[in-house]
Amino acid sequence: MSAPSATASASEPSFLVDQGPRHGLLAWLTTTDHKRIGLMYLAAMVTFFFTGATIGIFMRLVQLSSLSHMMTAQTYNALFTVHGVIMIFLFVIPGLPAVFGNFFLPLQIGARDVAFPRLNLASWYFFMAGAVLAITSLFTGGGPPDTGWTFYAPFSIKTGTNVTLAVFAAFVLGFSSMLTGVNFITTIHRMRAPGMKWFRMPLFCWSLYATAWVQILATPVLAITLVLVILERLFGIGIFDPAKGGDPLLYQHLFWIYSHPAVYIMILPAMGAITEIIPTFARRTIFGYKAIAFSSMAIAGVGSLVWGHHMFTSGMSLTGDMIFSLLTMIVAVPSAIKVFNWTATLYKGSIDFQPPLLYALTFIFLFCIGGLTGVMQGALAVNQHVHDTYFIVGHFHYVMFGGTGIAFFAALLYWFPKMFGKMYSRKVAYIAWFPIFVGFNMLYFTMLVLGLEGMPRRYYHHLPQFDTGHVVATVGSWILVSGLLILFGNFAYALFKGKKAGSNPWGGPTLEWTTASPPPQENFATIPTVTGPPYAFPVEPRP
Amino acid sequence: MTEQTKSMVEHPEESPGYGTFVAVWAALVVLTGLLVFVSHFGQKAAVWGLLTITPLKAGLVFYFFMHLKYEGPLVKGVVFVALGTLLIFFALTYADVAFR
Amino acid sequence: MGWMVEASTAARGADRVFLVSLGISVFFLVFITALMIYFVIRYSKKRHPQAENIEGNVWLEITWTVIPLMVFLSIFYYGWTNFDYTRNPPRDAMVVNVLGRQWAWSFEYPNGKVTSVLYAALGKPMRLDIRSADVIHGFFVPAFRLKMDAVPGHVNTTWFEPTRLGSYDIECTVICGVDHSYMLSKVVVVPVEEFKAWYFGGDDAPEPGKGVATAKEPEGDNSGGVKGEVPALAILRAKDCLMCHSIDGKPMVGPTLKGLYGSTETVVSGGKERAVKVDDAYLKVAIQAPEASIVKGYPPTMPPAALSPAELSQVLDYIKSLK
Amino acid sequence: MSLQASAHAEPRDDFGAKLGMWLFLVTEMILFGGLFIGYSYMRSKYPAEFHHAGSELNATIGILNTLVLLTSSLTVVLAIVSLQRGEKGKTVAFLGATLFLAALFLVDKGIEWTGEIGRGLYPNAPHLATLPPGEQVFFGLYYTMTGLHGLHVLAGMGVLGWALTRVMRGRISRDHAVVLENAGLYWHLVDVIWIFLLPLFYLAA
Ligand code: HEA
Ligand code: HEA
Ligand code: HEC
Ligand code: CUA
Ligand SMILES: [Cu+2]
Repeated sequence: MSAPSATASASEPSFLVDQGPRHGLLAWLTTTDHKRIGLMYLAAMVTFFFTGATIGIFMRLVQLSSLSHMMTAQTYNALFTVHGVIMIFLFVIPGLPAVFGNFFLPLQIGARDVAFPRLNLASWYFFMAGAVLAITSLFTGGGPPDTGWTFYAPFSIKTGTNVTLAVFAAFVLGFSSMLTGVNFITTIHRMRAPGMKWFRMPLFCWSLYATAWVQILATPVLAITLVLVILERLFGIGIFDPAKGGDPLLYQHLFWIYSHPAVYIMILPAMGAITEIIPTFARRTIFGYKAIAFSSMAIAGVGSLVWGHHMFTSGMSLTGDMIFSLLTMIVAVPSAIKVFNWTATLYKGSIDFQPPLLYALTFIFLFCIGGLTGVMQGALAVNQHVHDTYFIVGHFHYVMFGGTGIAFFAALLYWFPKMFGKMYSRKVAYIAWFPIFVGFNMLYFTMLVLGLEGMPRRYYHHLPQFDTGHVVATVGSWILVSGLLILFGNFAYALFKGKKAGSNPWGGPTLEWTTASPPPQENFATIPTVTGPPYAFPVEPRP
Repeated sequence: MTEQTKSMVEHPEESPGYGTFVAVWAALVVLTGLLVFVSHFGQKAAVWGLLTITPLKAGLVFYFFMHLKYEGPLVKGVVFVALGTLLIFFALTYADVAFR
Repeated sequence: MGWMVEASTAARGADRVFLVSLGISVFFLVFITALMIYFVIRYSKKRHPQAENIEGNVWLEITWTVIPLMVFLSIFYYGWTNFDYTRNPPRDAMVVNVLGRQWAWSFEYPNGKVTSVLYAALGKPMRLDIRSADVIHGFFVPAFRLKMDAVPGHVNTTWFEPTRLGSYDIECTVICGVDHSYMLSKVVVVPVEEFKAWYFGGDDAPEPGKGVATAKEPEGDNSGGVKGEVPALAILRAKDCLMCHSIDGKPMVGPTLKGLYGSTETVVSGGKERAVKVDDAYLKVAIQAPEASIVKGYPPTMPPAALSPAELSQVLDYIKSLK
Repeated sequence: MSLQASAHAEPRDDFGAKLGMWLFLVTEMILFGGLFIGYSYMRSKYPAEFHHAGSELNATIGILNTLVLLTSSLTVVLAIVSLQRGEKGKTVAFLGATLFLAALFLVDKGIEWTGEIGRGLYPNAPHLATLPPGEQVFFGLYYTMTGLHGLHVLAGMGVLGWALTRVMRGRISRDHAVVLENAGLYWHLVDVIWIFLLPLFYLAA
């Protein structure tokens, strides 16, 4: 490897060992170490994911039959709202940047920490505060919100449920996301190791950089929109309330100005993680480094221009419809560029087919389905039919779960040995893949078909003609669950009983693999000096 | 810190004295007066005043009070990106509003 | 799309756009997946021990930027032309005012007839001016590939021209409260003559479409009751009471009206629970100012009913008769 | 381990701190930007009503407050100049003046709001409900935007007050100026936002 040979001396204790004056839980809760904060996010996020997923399973049970009465309609409406809010705001948006970004951004650019370590900890507290508020909103006031995660006015200002608190929770979570963005941009500009030029940065860092910009440029719009909803509910300011001259479409514009870019906050870091995994296991340099780096920035940029594609049937002007549909098509191009470059990176490699690669390729497949359905519904004539049906539900589960979710698993499989110094069972990781893949497609592909047939989303009760499809999907969800349980069981087992992993079990080329597993508190004994590109193969064997 | 980032740190140390800022302040006050004056000539003039004088005032604050004049390209770029983004948000919202 | 009915001119266009974009998508998906699998096998560690470091190729990058761009832009254009069609109603279209409200649709024809099922004549364009009385609803007819939201404060317009006789689902697609998923209705497409007979006929003209596939009547509507009660029942149906109330004892969105009179029940008013005996006075309030006291266990969602005094007394008598 | 801890202390990065502050200001600009989008959306929908409702506001107080805030911006920037010249006494005085002006602004604002609320011009007021819809929206926006701005003034006072105590204790000095500079940046942004609010609401008529 032409890049650094800096190593941490084996004697240094890892960051998992308390080194300050405080010990135990307290040491974790007051830490400013980016790695510990990353792990704290991980713990929180896995919990939220399972909570949200369990709710998803319940929703599937309701849909088993058109006569199902296992819960009231009100409960069902609350469930999909809470499921959406948890999955979006507590899992996929913060997901990769907060966990792997925090942990690996400083390691990959050869820094000791992020630019503002204390702000970083504060972000975690904001995140947890938001989560606590979100949970509180379920049990207080008028009960859990029933508006869907989109909180469309004027329903959200009229319903008696506890929208105010839920929306405030999302506001606090947005704050956390914004501060993380500020932190990462500053870190990337200021903390790169000597010789780490912009085009020597690993592509994961590029994707985080692009994400961070979206975070600070789009999130404030959500914040103010949510504030307006709260004021509307508390004081009746009338901006979204048609009875007072307000306009519900203004709400939709403001909401999607944030929430469309937010989907790229979800997917960009995921793409970044995939970009790390593929060259490592292809044992060759990435194909089209600059194309991938620029396409991240392009997605972030153009992604801010397409929000109107969620409003094609809302009565937006025809000109608006046309412009937003056109821009939607353009934003798909950089994603296509990435897919082609990933595929090309496999060409003439020397492929070591390990679990992370399997999951990464699965990501590409599922993301392509999600992305291509996205393009289809971006076409106006098609959107008019599939908007707010299960086709949309299928689309976004493919991109969010098949995309970001699977990428999250792939990243965990890839970096787990570095984070914990333990290796999981690779065989079990392969075994888990089958039910995940089969169940996933049974569940969500069926949703695409249901949507085409005209099954609207957010329906407690479906018409009898959709029974078959719903049964298939529900069975799929059980298969999926079994796979996920195997996968996470495997991690849990490895955490306690796993074999020790070396500092570079995969032969990875980037800086994080040059330090010990798990890394020492200071990351590197001496700050490395970078002399070459990030994906330089073959990797020199290390002692 | 890399070589290139170091160069960005260097911004002219000799910052201007009290006089410059008082002058800027005076300009701001004059512009405010102008804005108020202009807005007496009906709706149209008020809107034009709003669209021209106000950004000018904001620009003065940014440029001098907030030291943008003395910052390197990075900070200038950050502000530029923010304003550009806002402009785009406006423009695309108007793609809907203006053609209803 | 054999299993999916195309029942309007726009449906055919929309499906064609869909099939074209589906074809393109399947092609690219299969292509990329096959390539990935091939590479993984062909260049596995065993078969290809020494990797080649290829850093990129400008021409390839340009190719796979420009080709997808072209493909995407043509999908856009194709989709746009068909969409534009559904947003520009012909001048001779009949204009029907569609009103969405929690949780029912109603349709007002130019001659003042109001229905809860949309009747349309085969081959005749019909323009819909869609409004909402409360929150946002979505007017969706899958068989027409047609969707338009009902947004309070706005009038959204769309149109269709049915090409097939039959009765098709209308669904609400925007979450609008508890009974969002029950906010259903039908479009009944009938031959022109039948439509005319109903449209120009008097108030007692037979509802069209009885010969066609049966339009699903609102549940609980057993209108074949005793003769003398029919006018009151007609009022209940016309005012959409039957969307939420049954007269056969089955609880729906709201409590059933059967056996209501004279019973004692718990209501919540001003945050406090109290027991009331259902008499005329209570019923009057319950119907005209429903938000004043809410029957325990039900959502506070009943809209105040606009009934004339005469209608009200008819309805009250009718409720009394429902033992 | 103590060695480790000291190794952890990165060299101080003033420019990094300033960059971070600017990025934070970007979020503030966009936050208010969202409101400005809402304002212009509604104004293009109800031009006449906005025109009329604007005349209900007290333009004199608005203009006065503009002058107050502009001056407070000046005093902050002068405080920074004096800090860089090592004139601690002046710095303290300028910051004190800023805080005074900020408080004055809030008092003015309070008087103004009280007046309008007294005339029944506030959200959910029975009188407001009788006005045309566009005017109701105008007042909704007016209270939201000036209220949010007022909160920012309060926050700015907090930050500047804290900076003031640090100047007095010598924690902020010629060589440790970045905290005060950042506090100043924040204050100027609050000023800039007001510069926009003035014509939008008070001079709209
Ligand atoms: C991770 C999240 C994520 C991502 C990445 C995307 C990506 C995309 N999304 Fe999706 N979307 C959501 C999450 C996401 N979306 C969510 C949550 C909703 C619903 C919100 C709600 O209402 O609740 C939604 C809704 C949504 C809608 C609105 C539907 C409606 O309600 O009517 C539309 C419409 O245009 C859309 C389009 C797209 C497009 C064009 C992309 C593109 O970026 C995709 C680009 C990718 C590819 C195109 C695939 C790879 C490319 C190739 C293989 C090249 C070859 C292909 C060709 C040449 C054709 N999305
Ligand atoms: C990343 C995001 C994400 C993920 C991963 C998922 C995962 C799942 N979702 Fe999600 N979904 C959304 C985001 C996501 N969803 C969003 C944003 C909406 C829109 C909400 C709205 O309309 O407002 C939505 C809506 C939505 C609907 C539509 C509701 C409707 O419109 O009527 C349905 C219906 O079936 C559904 C189902 C599921 C299922 C079955 C899973 C499954 O994949 C889950 C898999 C199951 C598991 C992973 C469970 C494994 C473990 C256990 C069961 C054990 C539990 C153990 C402990 C708790 C200790 N989701
Ligand atoms: C959108 C649904 C809906 C419609 C339409 C509706 N109701 Fe109701 N109604 C309810 C609900 C829900 C309740 C129970 C909550 C309450 O008391 O307000 C209710 C309660 C009542 C009650 C009191 C019942 C009791 O048990 O005390 C009466 C009487 C009644 N409705 C009559 C009518 C009449 C007459 C109409 C038509 C003119 C009508 N409703 C239309 C939903 C509806
Ligand atoms: Cu009406 Cu959903
Ligand atoms: Cu989108």
